[in-house]
Amino acid sequence: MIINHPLLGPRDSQEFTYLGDASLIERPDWQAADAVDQFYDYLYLRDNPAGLHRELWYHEQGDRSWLVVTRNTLTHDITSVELARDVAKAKGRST
Amino acid sequence: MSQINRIAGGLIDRQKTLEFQFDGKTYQGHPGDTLASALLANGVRLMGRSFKYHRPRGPLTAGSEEPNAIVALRAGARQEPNARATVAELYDGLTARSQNHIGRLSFDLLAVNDLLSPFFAAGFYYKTFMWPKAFWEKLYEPIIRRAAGLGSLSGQPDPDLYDKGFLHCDLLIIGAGPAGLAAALTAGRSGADVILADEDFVLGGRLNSETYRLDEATGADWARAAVAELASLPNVRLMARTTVLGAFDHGIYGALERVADHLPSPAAGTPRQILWRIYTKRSLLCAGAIERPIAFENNDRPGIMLGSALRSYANRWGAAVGQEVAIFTNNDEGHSTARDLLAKGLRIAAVIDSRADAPKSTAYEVLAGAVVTNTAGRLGLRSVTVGLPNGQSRRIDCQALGVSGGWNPNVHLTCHQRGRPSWDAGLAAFVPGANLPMGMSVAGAAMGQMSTTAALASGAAAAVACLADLGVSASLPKLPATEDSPLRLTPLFHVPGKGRAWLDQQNDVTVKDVKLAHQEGYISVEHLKRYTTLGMATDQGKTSNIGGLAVMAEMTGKSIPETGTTMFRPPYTPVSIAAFAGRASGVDFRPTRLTPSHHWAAEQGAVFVEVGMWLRAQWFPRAGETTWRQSVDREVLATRKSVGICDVTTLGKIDVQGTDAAEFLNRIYANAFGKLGVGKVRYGLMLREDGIAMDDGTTARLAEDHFVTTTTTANAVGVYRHLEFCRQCLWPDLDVQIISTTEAWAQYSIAGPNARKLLEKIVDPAFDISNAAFPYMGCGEITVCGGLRARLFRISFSGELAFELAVPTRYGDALMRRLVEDGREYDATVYGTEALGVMRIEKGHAAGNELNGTSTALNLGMGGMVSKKKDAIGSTLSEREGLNQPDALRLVGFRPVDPQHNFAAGSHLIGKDAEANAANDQGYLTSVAFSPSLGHSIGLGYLKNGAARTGEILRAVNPVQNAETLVEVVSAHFIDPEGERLRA
Amino acid sequence: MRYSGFQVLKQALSGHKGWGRAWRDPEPQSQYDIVIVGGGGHGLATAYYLARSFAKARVAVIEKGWIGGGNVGRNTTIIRSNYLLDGNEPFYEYSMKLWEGLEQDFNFNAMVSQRGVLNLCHTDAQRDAFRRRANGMRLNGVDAELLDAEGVRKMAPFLNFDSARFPIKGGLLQPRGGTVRHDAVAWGYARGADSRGVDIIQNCEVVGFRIENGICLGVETTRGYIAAAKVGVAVAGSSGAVMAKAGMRLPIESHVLQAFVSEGLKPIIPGVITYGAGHFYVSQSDKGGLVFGGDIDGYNSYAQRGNLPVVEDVCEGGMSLMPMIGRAKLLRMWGGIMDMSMDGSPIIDKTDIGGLYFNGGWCYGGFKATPASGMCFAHLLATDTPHPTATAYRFDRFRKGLMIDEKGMGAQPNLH
Amino acid sequence: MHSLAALTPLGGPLPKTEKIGTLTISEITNCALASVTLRRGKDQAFAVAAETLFATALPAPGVWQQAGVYGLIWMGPDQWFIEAPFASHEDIAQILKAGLGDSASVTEQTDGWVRFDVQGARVVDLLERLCPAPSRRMQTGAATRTLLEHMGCLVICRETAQHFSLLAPRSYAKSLAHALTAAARSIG
Repeated sequence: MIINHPLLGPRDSQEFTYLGDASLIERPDWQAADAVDQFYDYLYLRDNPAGLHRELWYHEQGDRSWLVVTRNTLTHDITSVELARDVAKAKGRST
Repeated sequence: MSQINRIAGGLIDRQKTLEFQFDGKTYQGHPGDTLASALLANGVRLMGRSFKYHRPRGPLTAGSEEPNAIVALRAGARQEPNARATVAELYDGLTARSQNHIGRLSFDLLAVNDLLSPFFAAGFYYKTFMWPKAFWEKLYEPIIRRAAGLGSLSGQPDPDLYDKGFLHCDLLIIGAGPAGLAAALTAGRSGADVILADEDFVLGGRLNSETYRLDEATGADWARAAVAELASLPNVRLMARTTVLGAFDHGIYGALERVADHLPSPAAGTPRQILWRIYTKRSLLCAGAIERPIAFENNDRPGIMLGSALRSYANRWGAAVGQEVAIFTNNDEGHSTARDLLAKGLRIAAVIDSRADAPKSTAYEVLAGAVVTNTAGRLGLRSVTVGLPNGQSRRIDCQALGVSGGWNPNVHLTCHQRGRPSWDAGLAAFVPGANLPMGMSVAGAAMGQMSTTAALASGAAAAVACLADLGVSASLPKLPATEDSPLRLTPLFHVPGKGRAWLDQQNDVTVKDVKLAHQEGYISVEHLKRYTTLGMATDQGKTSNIGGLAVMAEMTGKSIPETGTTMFRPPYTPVSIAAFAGRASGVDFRPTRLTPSHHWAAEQGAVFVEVGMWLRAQWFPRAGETTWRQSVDREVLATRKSVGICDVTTLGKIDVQGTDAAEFLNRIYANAFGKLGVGKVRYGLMLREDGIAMDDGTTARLAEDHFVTTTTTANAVGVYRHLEFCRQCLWPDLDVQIISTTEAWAQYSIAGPNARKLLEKIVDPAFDISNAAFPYMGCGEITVCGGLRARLFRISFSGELAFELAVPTRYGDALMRRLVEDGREYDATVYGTEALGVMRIEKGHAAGNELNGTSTALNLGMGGMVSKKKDAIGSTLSEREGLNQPDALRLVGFRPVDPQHNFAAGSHLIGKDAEANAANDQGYLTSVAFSPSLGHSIGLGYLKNGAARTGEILRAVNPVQNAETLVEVVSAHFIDPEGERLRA
Repeated sequence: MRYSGFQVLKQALSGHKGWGRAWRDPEPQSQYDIVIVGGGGHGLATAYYLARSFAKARVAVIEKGWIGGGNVGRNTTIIRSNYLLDGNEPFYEYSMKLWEGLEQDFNFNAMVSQRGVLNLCHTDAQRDAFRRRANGMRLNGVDAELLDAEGVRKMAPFLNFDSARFPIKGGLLQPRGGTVRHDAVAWGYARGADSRGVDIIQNCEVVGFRIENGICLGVETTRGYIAAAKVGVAVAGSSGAVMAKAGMRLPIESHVLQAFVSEGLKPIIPGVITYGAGHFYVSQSDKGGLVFGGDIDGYNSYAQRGNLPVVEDVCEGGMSLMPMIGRAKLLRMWGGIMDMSMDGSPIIDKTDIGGLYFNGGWCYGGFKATPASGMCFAHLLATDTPHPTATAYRFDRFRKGLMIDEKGMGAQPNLH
Repeated sequence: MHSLAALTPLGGPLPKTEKIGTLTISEITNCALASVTLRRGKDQAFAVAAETLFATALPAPGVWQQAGVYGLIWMGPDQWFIEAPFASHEDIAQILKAGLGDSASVTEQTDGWVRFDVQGARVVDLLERLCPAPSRRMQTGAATRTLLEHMGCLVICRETAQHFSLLAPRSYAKSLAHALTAAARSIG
C-alpha cells in the first residue's frame, strides 16, 4: 500500500507501523465517575467497519509522525491522510 | 542425433549449436530455442506424466501457461522442480529430467492408475479410506503422499543469490506484444517514465510467431525495430525475462526478473533472479490472450497442442511437431495454422472445422461440421478419429493435432484485487470487468481486441489516456497497416462422448469429473474447483478453467457467466520462494547489531548470544574452563567479590526534554516522577493502558527540563513508539521532545564492592564520586580519562555497589580496554549476559521472563507503586477485579529443599501432597539459575497469593522432562535483601 | 447414502451414476427453532452437533454465499492443542479429541493426519516459555515433548543448523498435532447436518436482525424474513460487520491473513514446523504442495487479499529456516479475514440481546477449533449454559480484567 | 585532551573505503551530528536563533541543505539534524544549545549513526536494489528516511545520480556495509 504522507508525499506502507482505530486518540478522563467503563469501551470495543475506517499509522521508518489515515477496509482505497497531532488538537486534546 | 523435425526459418541462431540433455540423452538445439522447441525439433514429443493418472504428455502450449511439459531443470543443489519446458531457454549444457514416474518416462509403473481411473473419480478419497481408523495415517496416506507431488527438491540449500529491487515509473506496460509495443512507443516518445516488462526473452509477443506483415516488415522485424527505438529512449526501461506477477494495492506491482536462468549459473556475486517492487502511477495491461483447447476423448496425447503453439513452434522456432498435421478448430485461426504449416512444407492431413460454414480451401482438405471424437497413440499421437456431420467417422493419420477453441483474454492481473471479469458473448470469453486495480487500464487482446490492427490502436490510445490522467500529453503514433481479420468463432468447449475428455490436463480433471461434481451438488465454481481440483495445478487453470465452467453451465442449464467467473490470484506464474526472500536468508535473515565492546569481546574469545537483533557477549571463557557454568560462576563471584564490568549499551536510551518533560514522564510511568530531583535517578514501571506491565527502566534527571530514560533491550523500539503516540496523539500540547540516543553512548555497568575504586581511576578528579557526593540513585554529567564527556549513573541491577558509565560510542572500545587495564589491581572481571542474568535473579529483579505481557504491578510485587493520585497510562484499568483477585499470582523466590537438587524454569508449582494436574496448578517458575553465591539453584516464579506463603514447601513439577523438585517459597531477594551493598 | 470403500467400488463399476447430492438445496422455511448465521466450518459444525447431540430442534444454517467459502476453505489446515493458558488448553484438547473421531462420526474422509506439530525455539527465554507451556499441556493430560537441538535435527535434518541468524535451540513437539483437509471439514459437517434434517440455505445473506424489546425474533435475509427462537452468529472474519446490524460493538478487529502454497513436490517435510525467530510455518499437503504462512498483514481489512511486504517476510522466514525450499515455486497466495480479538482468544457467549448468541474472535486459530467450537456453541444454544471447556470465552472478561492472552500482547489485535 | 582512542563504526582505527566496479563506498567519521527540536510556543525565537546560527532558515520536509560548515537535514515535524565537521564541532550539542537556548531541545547524535557515502555513476542502480526511496528521481538536497534491508536508514542525495549518503544506527554498521557491498557486486 501507499500512504500519501501529508509532509512527505507517497510512501510505501512498509515504512509504517499500524496501531488501530483512530478513536484511540480519544482517551477518557481518568477522573470520570464511570472511568473504568469508559476506558473499557475506549480500549476494547471497536466499530470495525467494512468500509471507511479512520486509523492510526506511525511512520516508524520515516519522520516518526503518527498519522490518521482514512481507508476503506473493503478496497484499501485511502481517501485522506492527516497528522494525528493535528487531529488530536482539533479534538481539543491538550494538556 | 539430428534435429529431424527442424524446419526452415525462425528466430534461432543456427550458426551456433547447443548441446543439452533430457533424461540422460544428449540432443542439440540453437540459441533462441526453448527446451520444448529443441526437443520437438529433435522429434521428442513425450516430456512428462500427468499428476493423477500418469498419462504420457507433451507440450500443449508454447508459453508460460503450459500444463504438461513440466520437467526438472539442472541437477544437484540447483535442481529446479516443475519447470515449464516451454519457457526454459536453452543454454549449452542444460540438463533436464522428466518427472512423476516410476521407471522410465516411456514406461511408468504408476500408469496403472490410468487403468484404475474408474475408481479415482473426482473426490473419491473423501468417501473411503476411513476404515479401519488407524489405516489412514499408517497405510493409505503414505501411499497417496508418495504418489502425489510432481518434481522433487534437491534437499540442499539453494546456492544462488537473489536480489530485491524497487522501481518507480509513470506508466508500467505489462506485455510487449503489439499492444504493449504501440503503447510503449506512444508513452516513451512523450517523455514519461515508462517501464515495459515481458516474461519472454524476446520482446514482441505473437508478432514473433505469426507470418503477417506490418506494412512491409515481418512481425519480428517490426518488433525488433520498435524495441530498438525504445532502448534508445532514456526514459524507457525495457525489462525482458520479467514477469509481472501481481497487482497489489495502490499501483504497486511485483515483478520477477530472471537474470541468469538462461545461463549455466549466475556470474559470481550476481543474482539468479530479482524480485522488483514497481511503484506506478498508471499501469497498462497488454498481456494478450491465451488460446483455449477443446475437450474430446483422449485429447491429451503428446502431439496434440494448441494451434497457436503449432504456429509458434514452426514460425518462431523452426520446429515441427510432426510431418503430418491435422487441425481441429471452431474458428478461422485453425485455417491460419494450416496455411502457415503448409508454407513450412508440412503436410496438412485435414482441417476439422466444427462449423458447418467453415471456409473452404483448395490447399488442404476441410472437414466442415466435423469434430475430433478420439485419438490414438499411447506415447505420441498417431491418428485422430473424426466424427463427420453425416454420423460416420473417419480415421486420419497424423503426428500432430492443432486445436483452436478460441481465445481467452489474459485477465489474470485484473482479478488480483478481487475484481471480476465480465462475459463477452461475441468472443465467448471473459474480458476485464469494471473493478480494475487502481490505476490499471487494459489494451490489446487482453481487452478483447483480437486483431493486430486493433491491438496496436488500442495500445497506443490507452497509453495516451493513461498519460493524460497524469497531465502528460502524448500523441498517437502512425501505426503500420496489418492483419485485421475478425474473430469468427462458433463456441465449442467439448465434444460429447463416453470416454474421458480432459479439461485440466495436469491434474487429470475430465468432463466426467465436472459432471459428477454437478451430480453431487458441488456446483459453485469454488466447490467445483476444490472438489475436482480443476485449475489447481501449476498452470492455475489458464487453459482449463473456462472449459470446466462451460461444462458446468451446460449441466445447470445456465449461461457461463451465470454459472460463475474465473478468478485468479497472484502470482501470475509460479515464483521461486527464494526470490521473495531476496538477500534475507541464512545469516543475513536480519541485520546484526554489534555493541561498542564487540571487537574487544571477540578478541577475548567471548561466546555471543542473539538478543533481538543484537549480538551480546554471553560469557567470556578462560583457559581451563570446560563448561559455560564454570565461566559464569567465576564472573558472578568475581563481581560480587571485587568488581565486574558489563556492556549494557543495548538497553534503550531515550532523551526526554522540554518544559513539560517531567509531567510527561509522570503520565507515562505508573509511579510518580514530578518530584525527581536534578541529579537523581528513579526506577520506573510503565504500564500498558490495560494495566499490564509494559516495560521498566530507570530515568535520570540531568536538568530541570532534561531526562534520560532507559528501556529494556527487547522493548526499546516499542516503548519509543508508545512515547511518540502519547506525545502526538494524547497530549499534543505538552512541551516535550524525545529522541533515541541508544547508539550514541557506549554504556558499561561497573559493579562490585570495588566499583568506586576502579572508577576513581577513570573519572577526572574534578568529580567527586564518593558515597556522600554521589549516592545511590545519583547521576551526573562528568568527564573521564582527561576530559572526555561522559554520564555517570549510580544504579544497580546486580545488587552490588554499581555505576553505569556512558561515553560517546566511538570511545567505547577504548574505555573497555582502559577499565580492564585499570581494573587489574582489583581482579576486575568482564561479565556477559549470563552472569548478568544470574545476578539479577539473585537480587530478585524482574526481567523479560517476568515482564511477560500478562503481569501486573501487583503480580510483580509493585502494586504499591501505582499512584492513585495522578493519571497515568494503565492506572485506571489496572483496578479491574480480575487483576486484583485475592489469590493473584505474586512474584516470589524459590529454593530447593535439598540444595543438591536443581529445577527448571517453566516448571509448574503444585501443592506438596496434591496430584499434579491443571486443577491443582499454583503457578510457575519464570527464571531459574544456579547461584554461585549461595551454592544452590534459585528461582523466581509466580505463585498464587505467593506473598503470604513464605516458607511453604511446594513441588516444582516438570513432567515434560520427568523431573520434580521440592522447593521452598522464599523472598525473591536472595542477596542483600536490605540493600546495604547498593548504598555502600 | 453412506460412503465406504465398497460404495466407491460399486459406483465405479456402474459409471458413478448412483451418487446423490452431498447435501440438499432447500428453500428457507419461515420459521426455525434455531438459525445459525454463517455456513462456514463453525456454523456447519454447530448445526451438525445440534442435530446429532442435542435437540429435536428444527435448525437452519444461513450462508451469504456458498458454504465453506470463508476461512474454513482458506486456512493452512493445521490442528493442534498446544496452548499455554487454562482458559484455552482444555477447549483445544477437546477439539483435538473430536478431530480424532471425526471422519467415522460424520462419514467423510477429511484426511486427519496427525504427523506432529513442531514449534522451534531460538533463545533460552523461549525454551523456558516452551517448558512452561509443555508442562501446562501435560498437566492438562495433553501430549507434549520438549526437544533439544539434536532432537530437532533428527526430526528435520534439512533445517538450517549451520548458518542460521537465530540458531535452533530446541522445540516443542505435539505428536498428535497435524493437518486436516480443510474443505472436507465443511463438506463433511454439511453432509452430516443435512442428513440429520438441518436446512443448509446458501446464497441467503442476513441483512438485519429483528429485535424487539431487547429480544431477537429472527433474521431479515435477502430471501425474506426467517423467524427463530434463537439465532447463533458464527461468521468469524465478518463478525464486526454482522453484529453491527444488531447494534453491537465487539472487542474484535477484522484483519487479513495471507496463506501460500507451492507447486506439488514429492514428500520432503514431515508434519508441521513453525519458526520461532521469524513469521513462518509450513506443512506439506497430501497433494505435495508446501502449505505455508506467517503473520497477518496487520491492518484492518475485509478485502481477502494482502500485500507484498508480508509475502516477502514469510518467504524470508522460510528461506532462513529451511534454505532447501529456495527453488520450490510459490504457486498461489490468498487471504482470509480473521476476527482478531483483543486478547487473542475467542468468544462463545450469549449477547445482551435475548435469543442472540455469538461465536467469533477466533483470530487465525479458528480451523483447529472447528469441532469444539461447533459442539460448545451447540451446547450453549441448546442448554443456555456454556460447555465446561468454554466457560472462559465470555464477552465480559475484558471488562472484568480476565483476559486470556496467550502471547501477552494486550489489547492490540494485530499483535496476537 | 582525553586519552581514549576512537574506533570507527566498522571497528577500525580509520574509516574504510571500498571500490567495487565504478562505485566507491566510504565510511565517513569526520562528521558531528546533533538533533534540534523546536520547543512548544518558541517558533519565533527559534526561527531567529536558527537564522543567526546557520545564516539561513531551516529546510522544509525532505530536504538537506548545506549552510556554511553546517549541513541541515529535516528529520520530522519541528525536528532537524545538524551536521558539522567533527574536528571543530565534537561538542556540537553544546555549540547548538548555546545558540538556540530555550527555543529548542538539542541532543548529541554524532555516535548514534554510521554513515557511508556511495559515489559513482551507478549509485542509483545500487540504491534501486536496496530501498524504496525514489533514488533515480532524487535531486541534490533530497533527504529521506526509509527501510533498507530491514534497517531504518537516512538517505541523502549529495549530488544527483552521483553521490548519496546513507546513515543507519551505528550498531548496524557491519550489516549496512555488507548490504552495500553485496549490492555493488550484484549490479556487476
